[in-house]
Amino acid sequence: MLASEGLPPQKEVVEEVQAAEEGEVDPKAKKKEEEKPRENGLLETDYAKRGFHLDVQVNPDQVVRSAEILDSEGMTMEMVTGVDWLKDGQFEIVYDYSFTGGELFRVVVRCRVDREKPDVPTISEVFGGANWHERETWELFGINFVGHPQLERFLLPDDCDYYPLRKDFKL
Amino acid sequence: MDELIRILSYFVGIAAFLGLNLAYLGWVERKGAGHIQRRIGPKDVGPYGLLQPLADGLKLMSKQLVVPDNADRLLYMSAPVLAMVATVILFVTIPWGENLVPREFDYGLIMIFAVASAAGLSILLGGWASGNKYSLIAGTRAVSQSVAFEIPMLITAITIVMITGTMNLNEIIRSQSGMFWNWNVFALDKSILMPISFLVFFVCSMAEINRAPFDLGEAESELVAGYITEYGGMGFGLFMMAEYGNMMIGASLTTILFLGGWQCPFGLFPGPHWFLLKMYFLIWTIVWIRWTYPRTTLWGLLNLSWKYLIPFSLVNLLVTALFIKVF
Amino acid sequence: MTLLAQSQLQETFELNIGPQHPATHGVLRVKVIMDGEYIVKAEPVLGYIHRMHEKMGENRTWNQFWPNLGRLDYLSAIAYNHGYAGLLERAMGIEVPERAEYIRVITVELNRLQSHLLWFGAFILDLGGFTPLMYAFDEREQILDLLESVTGSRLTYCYFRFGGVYNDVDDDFITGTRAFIKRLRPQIPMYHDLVTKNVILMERLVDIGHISADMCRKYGATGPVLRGSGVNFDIRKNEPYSVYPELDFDVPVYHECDSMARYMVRMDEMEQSMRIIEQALDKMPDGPVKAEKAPKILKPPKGDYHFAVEAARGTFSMRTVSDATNTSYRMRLRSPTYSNLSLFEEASRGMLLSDALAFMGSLDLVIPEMDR
Amino acid sequence: MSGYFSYLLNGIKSLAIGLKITNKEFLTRPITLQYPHESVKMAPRYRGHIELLMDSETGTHTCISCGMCQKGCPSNCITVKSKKVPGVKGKVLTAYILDFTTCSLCGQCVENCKPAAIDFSNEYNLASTRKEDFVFDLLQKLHPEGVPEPKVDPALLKKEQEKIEAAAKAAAEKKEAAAKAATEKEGEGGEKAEGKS
Repeated sequence: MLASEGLPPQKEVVEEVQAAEEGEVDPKAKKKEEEKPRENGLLETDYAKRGFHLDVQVNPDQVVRSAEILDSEGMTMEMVTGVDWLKDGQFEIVYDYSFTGGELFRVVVRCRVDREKPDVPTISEVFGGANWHERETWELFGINFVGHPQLERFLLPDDCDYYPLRKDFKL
Repeated sequence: MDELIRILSYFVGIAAFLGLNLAYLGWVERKGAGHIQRRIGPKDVGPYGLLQPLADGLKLMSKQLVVPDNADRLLYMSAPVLAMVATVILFVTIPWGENLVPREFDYGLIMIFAVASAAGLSILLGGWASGNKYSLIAGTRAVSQSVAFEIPMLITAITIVMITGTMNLNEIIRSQSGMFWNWNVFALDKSILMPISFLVFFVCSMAEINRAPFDLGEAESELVAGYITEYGGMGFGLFMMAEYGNMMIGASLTTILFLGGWQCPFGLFPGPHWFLLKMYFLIWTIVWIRWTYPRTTLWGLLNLSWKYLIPFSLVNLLVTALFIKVF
Repeated sequence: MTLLAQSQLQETFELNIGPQHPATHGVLRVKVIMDGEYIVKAEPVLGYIHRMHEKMGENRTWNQFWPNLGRLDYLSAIAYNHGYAGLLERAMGIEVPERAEYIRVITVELNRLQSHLLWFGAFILDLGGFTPLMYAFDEREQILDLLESVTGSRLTYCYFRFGGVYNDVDDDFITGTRAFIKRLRPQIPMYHDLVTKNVILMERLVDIGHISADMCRKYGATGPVLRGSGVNFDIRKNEPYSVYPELDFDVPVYHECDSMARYMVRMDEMEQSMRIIEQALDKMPDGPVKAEKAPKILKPPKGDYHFAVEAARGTFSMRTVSDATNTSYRMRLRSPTYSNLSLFEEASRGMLLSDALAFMGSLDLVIPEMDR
Repeated sequence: MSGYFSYLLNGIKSLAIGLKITNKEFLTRPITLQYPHESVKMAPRYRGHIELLMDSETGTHTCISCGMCQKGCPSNCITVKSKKVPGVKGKVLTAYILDFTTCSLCGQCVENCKPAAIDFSNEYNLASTRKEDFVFDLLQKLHPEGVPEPKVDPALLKKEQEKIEAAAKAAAEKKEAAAKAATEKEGEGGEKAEGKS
């Protein structure tokens, strides 16, 4: 299912990603390690089961580069969101990319940051649409997108002082 | 003494006629819109909703007149009155029948154009004095609109004056006597472009009275309600009534200039009923058009005026002059 | 007076369109800085109807999240139902009976039809034409009656279930749908005569609101907005799900990139939806409408899942992170108009106010879906 | 120049076609349904608020008070209250309270109901100015003239009474053995007896 258009970025990302020696991890091997946060690297996933083809984990400083690579390949930024891994003390920022120019190809880029200091560079300069998604993620998780032009309250009221999607925010 | 009685009776007559019309044109519009849109329109108040205007009027009158905080109080209150006054004054000049005219002016046409400009002024005033940005935009739009459309409208009116040689409205009607091909709209012997000239005039009059598709001043999906955004109660009511009044004026003027006023199409028994028939037909056309078309933009409107209406009316003027000189 | 003085000083003024405004169709606010009638900057402000559906997804069980799907995009709620059903079916590997899939497709397409019909009416209303709205509502009412007879609701559908649908369709629905399509077919040329070919409408839509394909890509715009910019992308074709691969339909694409192109895409999509419904009605097999082996207690295996469907406004995709419990660990709803509207700020620069509102109408906004 | 005139002519033609269409519609009958005076027949599957279904055999509902509807409800709008009546199998429903203000009509309760005791009603004419009017007791709605007493099965009653007596006897025996432990076990024993019956 891997489109030829999508293939080059993987390799590049792998080179960019320092954990290239991990290479393509066998999904079975991943299952065993599931308890620990995943290492940086690139996974090919079963589309029929998961809904995306490529699963990439990068360091925060590689986020912008990965966005640029995917942009040059003509991919679309579909959404940016976060996941709060309270147990690991980390936030995961998930970027969904898809290819709308031909045969569908979905890439997920993940990036983990420390929960205490959740700083991630913004990709809103590469993808304009990430502006709103990052703003929303900042608002709901408190993840700070460094360099974002407008980190202001968006969906929530101006005076709210909590991050509703954090796991330690109980209803 | 006779003169006084005449003035008084005309005043009472116009007031009654106008009041009835303004109320029931609203009903006609709502009922017509309803049927055009596959629904019924007002029906519960009275038979066929005929008492609806009364109910509307009572409701509007019972409402508090609210003046917004940053409105200019005096101008805000006077704008709807100005709109209504201008409309009522215009009725003085309309010759409903050969002898049924409140005051026959030798320069009736000029009188109408002069006073009708005040209607545009009232919109600007209402829009500006409301202290609302939507209203302000509406006011500016209304002014540029009336400036743009007054030019072709006047030029077209001038061609009629050239043909008939008078500005007396009754005289203009008299000159169209006989069968309906003597009406100015069909008078191809006077000027070959007469039907076009009629269309130009009708479109201009629609634009002048801010009716859809030229209702830029009121544009409810853009400017909420335009210049009447801040008005409630009878302030709003007066604006609405003035709109229907202007509609009547526009239709009457078109009737007088092009459709032979109170003349019968077959040259028999002329009288006010023919005038009213023609006027109501035009009013219905205006209503019909409103519920059919989307709204133009300011640019579309100015394009129409400058690219089509003004050149056409100028050409028309030249052609008419040629016809008068040659034939 | 202050107004005039202000505008003289700054030469621009700020106008708040909304949160209550006829053209925003809901509680959207657009902060506009205007220079005369020209827009210098238009910044949408969201959140007036924000309900935090994503947090609700973390607190409710998988089954309890169903009604939320009907309350996101209230105009194409069944497509959202489809997205959620597909997500969990993918995660748990549930096989859906074929009849159920056909019923899903029929109801989704009927829903898309009614959504486009309402959009059509509301869009012309934005442009100042009132009458087409009523005609569109007349047709839409028929669809709502049909959908009501099978789903029980008229607007906030909660009809799909994991592994099938809530209940089977009856013969009345099938004959009613066929009759309705027969009735709607000639209406669409009438709309084209009344509205599309109207010179006033053409003036208002042609070359207004230009969005290039690259801009769509950068902002993640999907659906008719993307197809109006000349990109042939439809989840139903490009990432086929359900029984769409077995049905023959075209994806309307227009290359003009303007409001008219988006309008035409939606009008043509209505025709295609009718085609799909007719084919699906013909092909629909008998059988169960719910997977027999569908587990009662849902605990999808650990991991994250993604599923996208083509809703009436574009790609609606759901991403969930499951920790193998009966609630989701993280539920993410990607609503199409959120991305579609995000390009408004860039695309509306320098536009006339009335054009900008027409442009906004051509994006087909549904506010509850955007705010989630 | 020809473009100028053809554009104008096409424009006028398109406007005339529009007028023709609206004129046709004006002359056709309106389709309005005068709602309060006439109303449509509701589809049988229309989802109104839920109601307890009348079982023609027993003359009352078939609810077994299992509480699955309450558990499955996403918006917590159902409260099932029941009690144990001696001589009746299972628990007896005393109140089925539906807070319709929060109901989202999703159908989870109807789906979860094993004995199919509840279903959607066809009622849509609900209007009130008070919130309290939308909190119904469905049991009261089913039996407006008063909830009938549950039918007591004499054999079951006898059995139960015997059981209770036996339990009491056993408890009394145990009480003799150890006072503290006996009191605790009495409670459990009583409950168990109820559960079994």
